[in-house]
Amino acid sequence: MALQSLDITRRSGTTTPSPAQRKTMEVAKLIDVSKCIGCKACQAACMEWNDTRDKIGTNHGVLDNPMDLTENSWTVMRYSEVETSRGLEWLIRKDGCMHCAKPGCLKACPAPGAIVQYSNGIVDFQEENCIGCGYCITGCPFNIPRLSKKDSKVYKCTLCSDRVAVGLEPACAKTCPTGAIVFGTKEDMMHHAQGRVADLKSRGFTSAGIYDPKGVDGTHVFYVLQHADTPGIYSGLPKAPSISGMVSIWKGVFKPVASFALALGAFGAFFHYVIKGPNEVSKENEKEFEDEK
Amino acid sequence: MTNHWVDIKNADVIIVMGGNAAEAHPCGFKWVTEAKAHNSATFIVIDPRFTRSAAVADLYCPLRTGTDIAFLGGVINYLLAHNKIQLEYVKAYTNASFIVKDGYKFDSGLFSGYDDAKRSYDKSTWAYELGPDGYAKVDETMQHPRCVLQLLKKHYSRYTPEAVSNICGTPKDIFLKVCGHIATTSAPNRTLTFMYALGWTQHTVGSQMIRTAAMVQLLLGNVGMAGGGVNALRGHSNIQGLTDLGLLSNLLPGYMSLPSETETDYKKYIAARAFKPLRPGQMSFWQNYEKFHVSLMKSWFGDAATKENNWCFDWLPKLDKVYDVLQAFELMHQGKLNGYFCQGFNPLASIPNKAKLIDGLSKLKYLVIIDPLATETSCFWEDHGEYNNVDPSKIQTEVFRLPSTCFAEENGSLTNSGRWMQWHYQGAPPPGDAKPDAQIMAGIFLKLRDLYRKEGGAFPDPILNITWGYRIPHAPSPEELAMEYNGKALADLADPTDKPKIIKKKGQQLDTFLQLRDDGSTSCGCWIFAGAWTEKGNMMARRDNSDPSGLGITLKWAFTWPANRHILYNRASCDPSGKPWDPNRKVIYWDGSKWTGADVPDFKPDIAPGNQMGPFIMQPEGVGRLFALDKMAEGPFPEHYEPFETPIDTNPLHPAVINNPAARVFKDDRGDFGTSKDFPYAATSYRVAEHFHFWTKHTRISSILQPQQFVEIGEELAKEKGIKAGDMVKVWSKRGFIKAVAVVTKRFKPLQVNGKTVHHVGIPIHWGFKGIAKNGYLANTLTPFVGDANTQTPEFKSFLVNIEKA
Amino acid sequence: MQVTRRQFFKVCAVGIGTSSVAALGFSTDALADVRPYKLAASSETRNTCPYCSVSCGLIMHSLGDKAKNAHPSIFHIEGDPDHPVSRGTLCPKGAGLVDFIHSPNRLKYPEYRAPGSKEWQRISWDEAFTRIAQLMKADRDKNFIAKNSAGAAVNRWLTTGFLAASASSNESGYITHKVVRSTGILAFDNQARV
Amino acid sequence: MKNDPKKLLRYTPSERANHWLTAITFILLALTGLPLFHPFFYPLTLLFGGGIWTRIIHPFFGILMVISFGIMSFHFRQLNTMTPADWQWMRHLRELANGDERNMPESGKFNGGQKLLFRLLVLFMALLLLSGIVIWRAYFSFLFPVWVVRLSAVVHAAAATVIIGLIMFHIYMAIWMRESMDAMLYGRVRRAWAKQHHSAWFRQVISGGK
Repeated sequence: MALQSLDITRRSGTTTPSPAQRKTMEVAKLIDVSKCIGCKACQAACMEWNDTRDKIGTNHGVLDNPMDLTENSWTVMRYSEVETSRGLEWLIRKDGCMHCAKPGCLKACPAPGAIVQYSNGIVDFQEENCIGCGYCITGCPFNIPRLSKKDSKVYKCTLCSDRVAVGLEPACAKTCPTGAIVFGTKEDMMHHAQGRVADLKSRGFTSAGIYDPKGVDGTHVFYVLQHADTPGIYSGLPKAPSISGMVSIWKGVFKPVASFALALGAFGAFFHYVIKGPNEVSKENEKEFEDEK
Repeated sequence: MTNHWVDIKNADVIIVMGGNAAEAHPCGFKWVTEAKAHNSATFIVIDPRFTRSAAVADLYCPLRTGTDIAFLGGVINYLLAHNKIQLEYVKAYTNASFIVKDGYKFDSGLFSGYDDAKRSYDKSTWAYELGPDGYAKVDETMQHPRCVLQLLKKHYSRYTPEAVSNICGTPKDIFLKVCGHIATTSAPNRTLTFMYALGWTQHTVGSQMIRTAAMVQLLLGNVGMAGGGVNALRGHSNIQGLTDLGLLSNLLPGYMSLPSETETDYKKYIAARAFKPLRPGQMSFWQNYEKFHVSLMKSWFGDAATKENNWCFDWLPKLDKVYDVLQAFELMHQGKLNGYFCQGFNPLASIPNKAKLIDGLSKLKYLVIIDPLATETSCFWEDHGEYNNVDPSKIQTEVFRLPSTCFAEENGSLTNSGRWMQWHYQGAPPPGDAKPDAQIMAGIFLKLRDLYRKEGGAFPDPILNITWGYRIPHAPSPEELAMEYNGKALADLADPTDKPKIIKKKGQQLDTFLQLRDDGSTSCGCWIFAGAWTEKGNMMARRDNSDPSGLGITLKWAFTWPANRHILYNRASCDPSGKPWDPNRKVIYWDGSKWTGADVPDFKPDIAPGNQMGPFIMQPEGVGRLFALDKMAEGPFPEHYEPFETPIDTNPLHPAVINNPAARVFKDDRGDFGTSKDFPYAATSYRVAEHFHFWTKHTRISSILQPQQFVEIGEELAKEKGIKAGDMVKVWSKRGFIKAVAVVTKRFKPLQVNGKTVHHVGIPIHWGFKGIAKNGYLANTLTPFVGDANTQTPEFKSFLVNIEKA
Repeated sequence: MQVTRRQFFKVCAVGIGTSSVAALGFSTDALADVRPYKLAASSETRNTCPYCSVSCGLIMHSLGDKAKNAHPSIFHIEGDPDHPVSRGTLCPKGAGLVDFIHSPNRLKYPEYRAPGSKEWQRISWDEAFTRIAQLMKADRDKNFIAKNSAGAAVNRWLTTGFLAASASSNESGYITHKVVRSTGILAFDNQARV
Repeated sequence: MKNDPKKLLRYTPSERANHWLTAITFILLALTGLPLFHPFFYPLTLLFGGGIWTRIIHPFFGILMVISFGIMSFHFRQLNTMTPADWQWMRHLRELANGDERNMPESGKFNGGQKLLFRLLVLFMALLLLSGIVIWRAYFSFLFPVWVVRLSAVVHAAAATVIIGLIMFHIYMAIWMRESMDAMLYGRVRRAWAKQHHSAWFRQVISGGK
């Protein structure tokens, strides 16, 4: 039986608190899109470290490949050619799990412990507890988790929880040739990001900024964008992501309300029976059909 | 590289041109992003295509493929016209003030001395005017009409911004913006670095493109400076080392050269290479040529090399011409080559005009492949349908395929672009029966030597006498070989300045090439590598990465040739009085008694400032050459010539001389060149970030990341041709066709050139008919069989194609 | 009828009971666990990336501790953080190097293709070396040029050529040059040009 | 005697089988669905071999139930049209709840409450089916945009809650109204019961109609 190896902030499918007395350092991975050359080293390192291999596909008329996240590709580069006032810009965004502080996947997950959030901020899937319902996909504001056809488990970036647990940086951050991906404490990364934004502003990117969406209480993978006012131009990065209202109702208020209502109904019936008694055939009718008894 | 990878972080302006470092050298490219982030550097990409390097550039500047000389010539014109040169540097450290011989001329595209029949120049007028003392004449005022600066001004005055824009298709305002950025580095405390690769070399004027950049750097005073220089980003992990070791038709190790058949006299052979100073007080380091040469011959032939037999001079083959790879395949094509070896080289994919190559290989009697992978060349005789349509039963070539180890399975050193020789170690045994290259060479050689011993035969002497003292003769160890090329004392060596003192005992490893002798008392397999394995052990395996100056100079990491020097010509980083031009980049300095500093001085350590010795110690005149003398095949000043397949059918500068008059071109191949009438689009071939040449199509991860062959075209051309992204298209040149998926992009824009709209077609090279990625066509089906005049490098970067939906 | 009703209640009770028992017996899985760190005791070997000339530092991790009976096989490669140029980074090609080592297209045995044949046949190293040496010698003895038309000693062999590697070590390159030049070959080149 | 011929045939064997198939699948659906809805119920998955099996079989039970319920509702569709008399009947619910049936208007084979329940069940079954297909991740979810899936998840949970409530009511009524269960268990009811609760139907049967 495996042991608890990290301290836990949240655990899916669990209504009681998880052991969370110890507070580890909050970590974060910063992706500086303005430094990204789209070389896909992160994709390669991710596959290599995690021992996943996607299928060898085909070219679809773009440089993106694999075309989308899969159970084997936990990160992909998304390329968009955008004409701005500065001329042509090639905006290349590394897509993958954002490790939200308030994870929609975890909220939606019904299986106890299939998704956990460690106190260092990593949101990790525990495939052995995963039941394959795919609710996390419904719950994720960034469309990240992917269900494997082979084993009906969902997979996504672990932020190399196995490496971080022993004090190392994630494989993608280590390998990134240009330093577009950096890793450290969330505080340090925020400081680094602010420096980058200042540099970008000095180079005329007046709307450069940090993408650390408040709708999910911030993320542990966050971006520096040259055009933070229009995240949508980065291959559809959502402008103000948050856990969908639907998901909040479904896995939030509705859960206790519905359970309570049903319980109330059951109790109501019981008390009705006790107070009013059963509805039996009347004496007159019994008399009329005495032969039946 | 004159400088090295980490040094790029010191630059103020970085230009990637004739290369695409972000894709081909991503980890070296990090020093560009570092310079941007920590040195406020401006980063400019000049390329026909908006590359992944351009994705992070401050300024992207388009130009038509093959027009880099026009562009950089325009830059030279701009710098001279706006007086944005580092005048003091130019005066003291270049040949700007030297007076050129009367008779030198440039007219309508040709320099003086051209011989149309031979397609080459008589270069006798491309020389300095010498004084009675044998030294070159100079005019310190640089006003003499025949001084280099004035000739330079005159030559490039034609390269106006309008002319540049007309030839290159670069919008004039962007060109001027680039010039403005470049001009800022004429200040002594600002540097520019050029990063280039095969985007410059693979043209019929490739060497001259590089020279033009070097001239710009000399004018700006950026050579020898930290964050400056002209930096070749070599393509393969040890192509630097293999070049250093001289594995080329006409070279010997350490940039020494083989004698030609007219040089059968040993003394004359040496004299022609041991350049005497052209100015007083110059080091002219090649004066030591004989020491290096004799030590090499002692290393190869041991006791058989004696003073009496001129150190086996006769045993060296003599050249009648250069047998570069284009020449070799031409001979093959003519049926004049019987045997061919390919060691870790896949020429069927790497040499132009695949049809000609298949024809040549089919005429061989035997072909020996030494490779870790199943290459296309080894399988040239296999029928792979549309990708390789041949009939094996008609191919009579015997083919041997010998499995070699890969990097992970052997010890040894590789030399990177920055000339760092780094040692690596075996991590696992090779698969199956694979052997290291050295053992395969030993295996073949020992059998051959046995046969000559037993049977005799044609001139067996060099084969029988080659030194082979390896502990296990059939398995020479990398360590033994490294010690051999480093060199050792064959007798006790006395200190030349302090005679009785012995600096090296017989048998000891040498510390530096300065210890080499021309009397046969030292051996050294490659003089520039001396110092790599000394009595202290393997210097290439050193792992102290400390960088005391903060300039990225890590002298205790591995071994950097020459003499562990990181920045070449670093004497030029100080002014003539010995003070660094920029106090913040103190690479070396004069401390009152000697040269010292963060780097190993590229200078005689005890020559005080004010002495006449110039910083370019390899040159007989001690200064950098704006005027190349007779060193280049097509002229002392780079001139814009069109690619052999040009989309505009003319040269706007001189319509009578369209392309390089001295380029490597064979008669038969001229018929295979297309014109813009049938092939209207300018094509260029290149690598992409996900793949390495033709290797990674054999590896799963790389094949996943970019699985299938594609070509890139701009949206405008796609619209014209009715091609949508993802369509299969056929691209063909006069030499053949390929089919690939179309990537339609905004990153290729049509250019207005000489009154004509020119579209580019981009052709990544990585696919073939062997591998685990999707099979594809070898891109060299399309490319023309024509090469640079100096290096014979094929023109892969500029040719003509047509395209349509398949 | 009363019985029926009682039975019905019984069924309900059993149902609730069963589920409660299930609840009580609900196994306590680990709260959470990360994948075990796979490099904990692997053997490390320093190497250099064989692709481009940046020459990034590598750390190769192999199976086993290099004991006599443990056969090493490299299962993971990552950047060497001490390397002054690469500082631990690797590009997409370098990051996938482990798949190069284990490529299904690695050659394992010497092979021979006879003239006109459609297939490879496996041969021994000794057969390969012997046959190649014989072919070389036959060609060299027949076509070696000792003197040119002007009578000068040129000692060259022009009918066999050699293309050298671009990624083999300096040591391999050195011995290759030494051997090739001793035979008089001039059609000698490497990938520097292309 | 359970099958006293004097008793009236209320449900044929196939009708009963159909009902109980629906009922059993419904229970199984509730037991497999609730654990996916609220962690409180998650231990119920152990009845089905764990969470994964629970997730796998739930939608297949759903299909079975929909088929079974579909046949049943098609079969009873004409008996479940609301008439003015049924609406009249509905107005006396309070009296009925207090056990006072004296003033209840006559009802046929099914009373107004049963008919209304039937209609609600049809409605919510349809919602469950449609939303269930959308959130059936293994085969269908990828065909829909995420907002549809999210909406469906809410609809499915809500419809399930409602329908569980309705069925709890249905079961309670069967228990509360003594002898009702016999009809569905054994097929026949006493005439006295029939006359009391479904007098119109009673007369119809006695008079020889079916």
